Amino acid sequence: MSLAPFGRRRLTVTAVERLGAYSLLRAADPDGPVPAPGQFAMLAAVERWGAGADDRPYVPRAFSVARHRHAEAHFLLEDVGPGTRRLAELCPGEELWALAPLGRGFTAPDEGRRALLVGGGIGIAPLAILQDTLAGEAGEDIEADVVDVGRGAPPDACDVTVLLGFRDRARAEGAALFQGARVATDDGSAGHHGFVTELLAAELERDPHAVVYACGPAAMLEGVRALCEERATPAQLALEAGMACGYGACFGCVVPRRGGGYLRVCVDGPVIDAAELEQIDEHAGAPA
Amino acid sequence: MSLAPFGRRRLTVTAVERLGAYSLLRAADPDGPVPAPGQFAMLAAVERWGAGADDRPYVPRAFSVARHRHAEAHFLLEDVGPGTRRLAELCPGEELWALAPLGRGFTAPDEGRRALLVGGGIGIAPLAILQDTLAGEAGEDIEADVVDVGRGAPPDACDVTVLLGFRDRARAEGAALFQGARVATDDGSAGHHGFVTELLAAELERDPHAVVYACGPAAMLEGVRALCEERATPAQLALEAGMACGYGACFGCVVPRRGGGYLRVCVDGPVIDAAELEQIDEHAGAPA
Amino acid sequence: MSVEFCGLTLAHPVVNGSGTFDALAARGVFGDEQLRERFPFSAYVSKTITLEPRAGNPPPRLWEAPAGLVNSIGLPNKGLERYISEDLPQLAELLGGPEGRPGGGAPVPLITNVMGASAEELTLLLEACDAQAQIAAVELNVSCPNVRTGLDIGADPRQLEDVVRAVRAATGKPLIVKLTPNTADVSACALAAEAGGADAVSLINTLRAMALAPRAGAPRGGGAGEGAPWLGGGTGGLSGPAIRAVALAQVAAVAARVEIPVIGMGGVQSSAHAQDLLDVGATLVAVGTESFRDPAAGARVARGLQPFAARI
Amino acid sequence: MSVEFCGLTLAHPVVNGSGTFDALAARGVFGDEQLRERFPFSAYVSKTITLEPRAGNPPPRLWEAPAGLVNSIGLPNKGLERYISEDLPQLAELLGGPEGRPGGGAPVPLITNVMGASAEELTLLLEACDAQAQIAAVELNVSCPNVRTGLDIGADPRQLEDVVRAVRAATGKPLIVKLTPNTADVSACALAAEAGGADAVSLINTLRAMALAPRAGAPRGGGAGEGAPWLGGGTGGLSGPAIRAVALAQVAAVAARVEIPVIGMGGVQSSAHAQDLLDVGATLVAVGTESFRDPAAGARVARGLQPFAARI
Ligand SMILES: Cc1cc2nc3c(=O)[nH]c(=O)nc-3n(C[C@H](O)[C@H](O)[C@H](O)COP(=O)(O)OP(=O)(O)OC[C@H]3O[C@@H](n4cnc5c(N)ncnc54)[C@H](O)[C@@H]3O)c2cc1C
Ligand SMILES: Cc1cc2nc3c(=O)[nH]c(=O)nc-3n(C[C@H](O)[C@H](O)[C@H](O)COP(=O)(O)OP(=O)(O)OC[C@H]3O[C@@H](n4cnc5c(N)ncnc54)[C@H](O)[C@@H]3O)c2cc1C
Ligand SMILES: Cc1cc2nc3c(=O)[nH]c(=O)nc-3n(C[C@H](O)[C@H](O)[C@H](O)COP(=O)(O)O)c2cc1C
Ligand SMILES: Cc1cc2nc3c(=O)[nH]c(=O)nc-3n(C[C@H](O)[C@H](O)[C@H](O)COP(=O)(O)O)c2cc1C
Ligand code: FES
Ligand code: FES
Repeated sequence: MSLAPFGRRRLTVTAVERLGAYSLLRAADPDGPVPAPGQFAMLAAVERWGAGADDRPYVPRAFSVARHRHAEAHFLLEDVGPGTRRLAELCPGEELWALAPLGRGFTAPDEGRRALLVGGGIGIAPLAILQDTLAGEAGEDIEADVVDVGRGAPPDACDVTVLLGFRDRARAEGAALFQGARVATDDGSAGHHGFVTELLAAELERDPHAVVYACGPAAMLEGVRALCEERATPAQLALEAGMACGYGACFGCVVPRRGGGYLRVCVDGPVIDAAELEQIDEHAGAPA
Repeated sequence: MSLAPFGRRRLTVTAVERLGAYSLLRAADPDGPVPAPGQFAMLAAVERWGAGADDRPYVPRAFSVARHRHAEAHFLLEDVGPGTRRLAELCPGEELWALAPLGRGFTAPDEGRRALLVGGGIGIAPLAILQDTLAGEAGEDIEADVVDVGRGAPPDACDVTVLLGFRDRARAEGAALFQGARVATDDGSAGHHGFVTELLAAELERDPHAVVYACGPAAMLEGVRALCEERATPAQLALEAGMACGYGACFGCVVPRRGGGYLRVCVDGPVIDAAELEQIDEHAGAPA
Repeated sequence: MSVEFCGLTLAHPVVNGSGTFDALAARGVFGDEQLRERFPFSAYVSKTITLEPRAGNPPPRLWEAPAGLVNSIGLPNKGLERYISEDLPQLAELLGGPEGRPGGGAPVPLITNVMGASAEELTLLLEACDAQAQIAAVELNVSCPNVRTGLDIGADPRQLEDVVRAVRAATGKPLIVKLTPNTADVSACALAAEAGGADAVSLINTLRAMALAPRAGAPRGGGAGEGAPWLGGGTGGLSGPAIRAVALAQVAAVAARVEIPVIGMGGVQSSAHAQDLLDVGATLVAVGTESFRDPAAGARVARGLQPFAARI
Repeated sequence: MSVEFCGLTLAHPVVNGSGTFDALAARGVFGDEQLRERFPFSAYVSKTITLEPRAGNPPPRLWEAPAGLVNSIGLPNKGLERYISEDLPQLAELLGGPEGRPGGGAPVPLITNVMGASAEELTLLLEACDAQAQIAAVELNVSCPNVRTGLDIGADPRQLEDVVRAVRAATGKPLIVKLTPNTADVSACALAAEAGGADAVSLINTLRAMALAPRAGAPRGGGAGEGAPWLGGGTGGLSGPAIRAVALAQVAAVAARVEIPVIGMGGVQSSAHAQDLLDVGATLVAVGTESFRDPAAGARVARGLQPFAARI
């Protein structure tokens, strides 16, 4: 995984675009190392961080790197509170504090195994850069990731299938970040009417040798974890947790570890092997 | 004096113009009673009040009504900290919380006596509406004030002389709010090179029967007070103090009263008869 | 729907924190009619009254902290005698009294907050309040520093129980003890007040705090004053949103231990904050510093509290 | 220009608050080289270590308050034995030890923070630390609840003095007592620690606080959890800017009474805040929660403190 420069750094916002129910925030990050898929950043607005609902936000907020191209970092945001709202309101030219890249990302599948990317809601963000990487659509930057993800040798573009679940049509527009994703919506307004875990179950029937990469709400992650456990399918789950620091200092971001004790999502994760987890804690997923 | 509607109300900003070193903030106030000269408002931005230096501002800030015409209130701001900065950054269409009009304003001079208005720095603000009123340049709104200020009978436009002191040329541009004001600057960059109290002393020599109305930094107010005391000239001083509420609730805005005890600037003032005060406390003036 | 509190029937559970709303000053600013019609609290708590008049602390008295306010007001008040002779009649005109409320409607009960340096002083204060039909209940402010120890009288449970027991008999009216938050074990203090005969407890008062004069860079910063205490009173008390989470913990701890009703306060700005205090066991909620930002804050908070909405 | 503290010579007066910076985790995130070159503190204070390993509290462990953070971490740590066998060697690589610092430069002294439920436990902890050359000083966290009373051991001066006196002999290294702010009279506690033999005191720790789960309207608000305690640990402690004015008052009160040096902390975000604590008598200042917002915060604060600017 890439090491983060020590200390938060200033990034200049280059664009904030709507993508259905989400916002795509782009910021120039000339000094930032190329992140590995699944790594995240702690972000805060330089100006006016605070003074939102209940005088928040105060601490920075965690966001998966959704893309990193030409020294520009992309983040996909869902407005769920004062921090995400403030960030979504940023204008080009305004500045961000960023501490990144942080955490452990995804690990590439063994040679020849298919990658099943399963995203739910805002949890699709880290899967976008993962698809870029695994499918080998490597822009200059991306190659670095491939080496990283591929544990040494850039894999031949491996076979990647993307399954995305959303609550509604507005959120389903987030699928535009992917090439050839299959979509499910809870309300049937787009794609399969139902849960993305149903699509996953079908895929696993067809190809028991696939490797699963998932990120989304706790309920979805738990569904994925259970499915993969039954079939002994390896699964890498990108978790979430309320965080204050993002680099292991506060011990605030824990999830229960299988067999007792806790893992710090920011340094032991956010991508954690499903085998290390028992039932997914309700707070361990993306905002539902 | 005019009573304030109970509870803060939303005003929409109509304009924020630069006036040399100051900003002139204008806001539509359809429901606001016409203030008497010297009355003030407690203002806060509806959005993003807080998150400035040291996570401030928190409580609203006090501002003299500089003008009130056609249901629009004008405030002159000097950026001295997080509250004034936030207000000066407002854009037309953005909203303010306002509690106004508050406090006791100026009282018109007795028939035939000349009014000497003495302002220092940002302290010139309440003198602008006072000149409008005394000089009888009554727009529709203004008449109400005249009645008020004249204690019953609208005076014939009385003889008004305006003396203004500023630190430098940029601040001296604030004089544009007045008709025919005489200016002094500490650095001699505009008008008389020296203190406005020197102009006042000369005026009082010529016309011992004048009545003085002053607002400005503590040192200037003390100079005015002392001059007038020597000559037994009646003087009305518009004081300042750190305020939390503006309506008598917090007891935070006090200045020492002559003969012991304290006066609440927000309800016993801000305009206080010099005879009620001893030496002006360093905190009782406008930001120097 | 209304709230019962120590035998008083209140329209809703929102009152003011002592010293954060001056009904008579507000009457001058907003006028009798408006204030009477839109009075934001279901009961009115007076600023702390002492036996002798007090001028209060020299300025500056306020410091703005992150999401809070540090005050060093020093309990200015006109003293018991003039409070009774001058203020009570005016309060009766505004809030109504035993004979009902001017212009109709139920009167807004008056809770008089008193402070004394000794049981003797407090007894005199309570006896005087007891004789006034206008006063519905008395709140004892025991956050005042003990003249000898410098500690708040209310900080030591044993001392607190003795004081409350010693003065309890001086009035038949409901006796509310306003606890100090500057203590190791606020629920022990609450139990002590209860054992001493209090009919209710209220908390939290402000947290002891301090500020130094602004430094170079800040307006008027730097120079002589820099690094010296800012407040005329030396130290002060912190209130507002900054103390909300501390208040919630103390109110929850107290409500879990005592049988008597609790008035919870500390950083309440919205109905949700008030609901939090009610959910951990408070019977009433007080709005303090938020009233400085908006005199109608109390009504706004009450309006959002189901099922009282209808009443405001 | 440097600072003397209990016989240690420090490059500047800024250290970390215990439990707010994990040097070994940071080493993994930022790499050994960067962290060693840019280490933000002049001494490194460990998270609280206990005799037995602790998993800590169930999540959620954090609540964001106005200008502050409420945490209920629960002192997770690997226990004394593994701290010594696993962490000390790695800390020596990073910060240097008696034989100097890898890559040159003076070592960053290690202050180990320990907590025990009894004098016996504390004695074992101090003896173990005393045997480790890598450890320069020991900080005693007496903010832990007394198993019987539920109160912080450090909240009662008499109890505190006894504990400190009982354990003092267990180490010849400088002994710092970290006081609890949840007490009626923090300077009495500081004097008690001094009388018991402490070489220094540090304060403030977090203020006891609480939060309820977000209500309908807030994301994930409403529903089952609404109105129930949010933190897995039930209650927590408030830190950050919200407590700065309280910290300044307590540090000033303590520094005015004790002879031994004081480490002041609470809400420090800038050099000006640190200067305030130094001006009221602190010898060192600790940066806590602000490091969560920026791991380099400590260096930023120190850089602005004349005359230490040159040293960072
Ligand atoms: C590794 C990681 C990667 C992430 N990637 C993304 C991403 O790519 N895109 C994205 O949009 N989001 C992402 N998130 C989630 C994102 O960090 C949160 O949505 C964000 O922090 C919410 O902040 P807020 O202020 O907008 O909302 P908040 O008000 O903080 O609400 C967010 C949640 O916090 C809880 N909460 C509510 N009030 C409080 C309080 N006062 N204190 C503590 N908790 C409270 C509630 O459960 C609520 O659902 C990621 C999180 C992690 C840990
Ligand atoms: C009746 C009245 C009328 C006024 N009219 C005007 C007007 O027309 N135009 C105008 O520009 N101003 C006016 N003022 C002054 C104005 O209210 C202040 O300049 C404003 O409140 C400053 O707020 P701020 O946040 O910008 O600055 P602050 O940071 O609040 O600094 C202002 C002063 O407060 C002190 N201070 C610094 N930090 C703190 C702190 N944390 N807590 C408490 N005090 C602190 C310092 O002395 C500083 O000089 C008036 C004041 C009063 C009382
Ligand atoms: C300016 C000010 C003055 C106060 N005066 C008193 C007082 O006279 N008596 C008293 O018991 N409490 C007094 N208090 C404490 C409040 O009643 C309340 O307990 C405290 O402010 C916490 O509530 P809040 O955060 O909503 O303000 C005062 C508080 C402030 C801010
Ligand atoms: C998340 C967190 C964990 C903490 N853990 C400890 C601890 O293990 N031991 C301790 O003595 N203090 C601990 N503290 C208290 C801090 O060291 C410090 O005293 C307090 O946070 C006030 O400083 P601040 O406002 O700068 O954070 C912790 C504080 C926080 C916020
Ligand atoms: S967010 Fe602080 S330890 Fe993980
Ligand atoms: S500002 Fe509150 S009483 Fe004057």
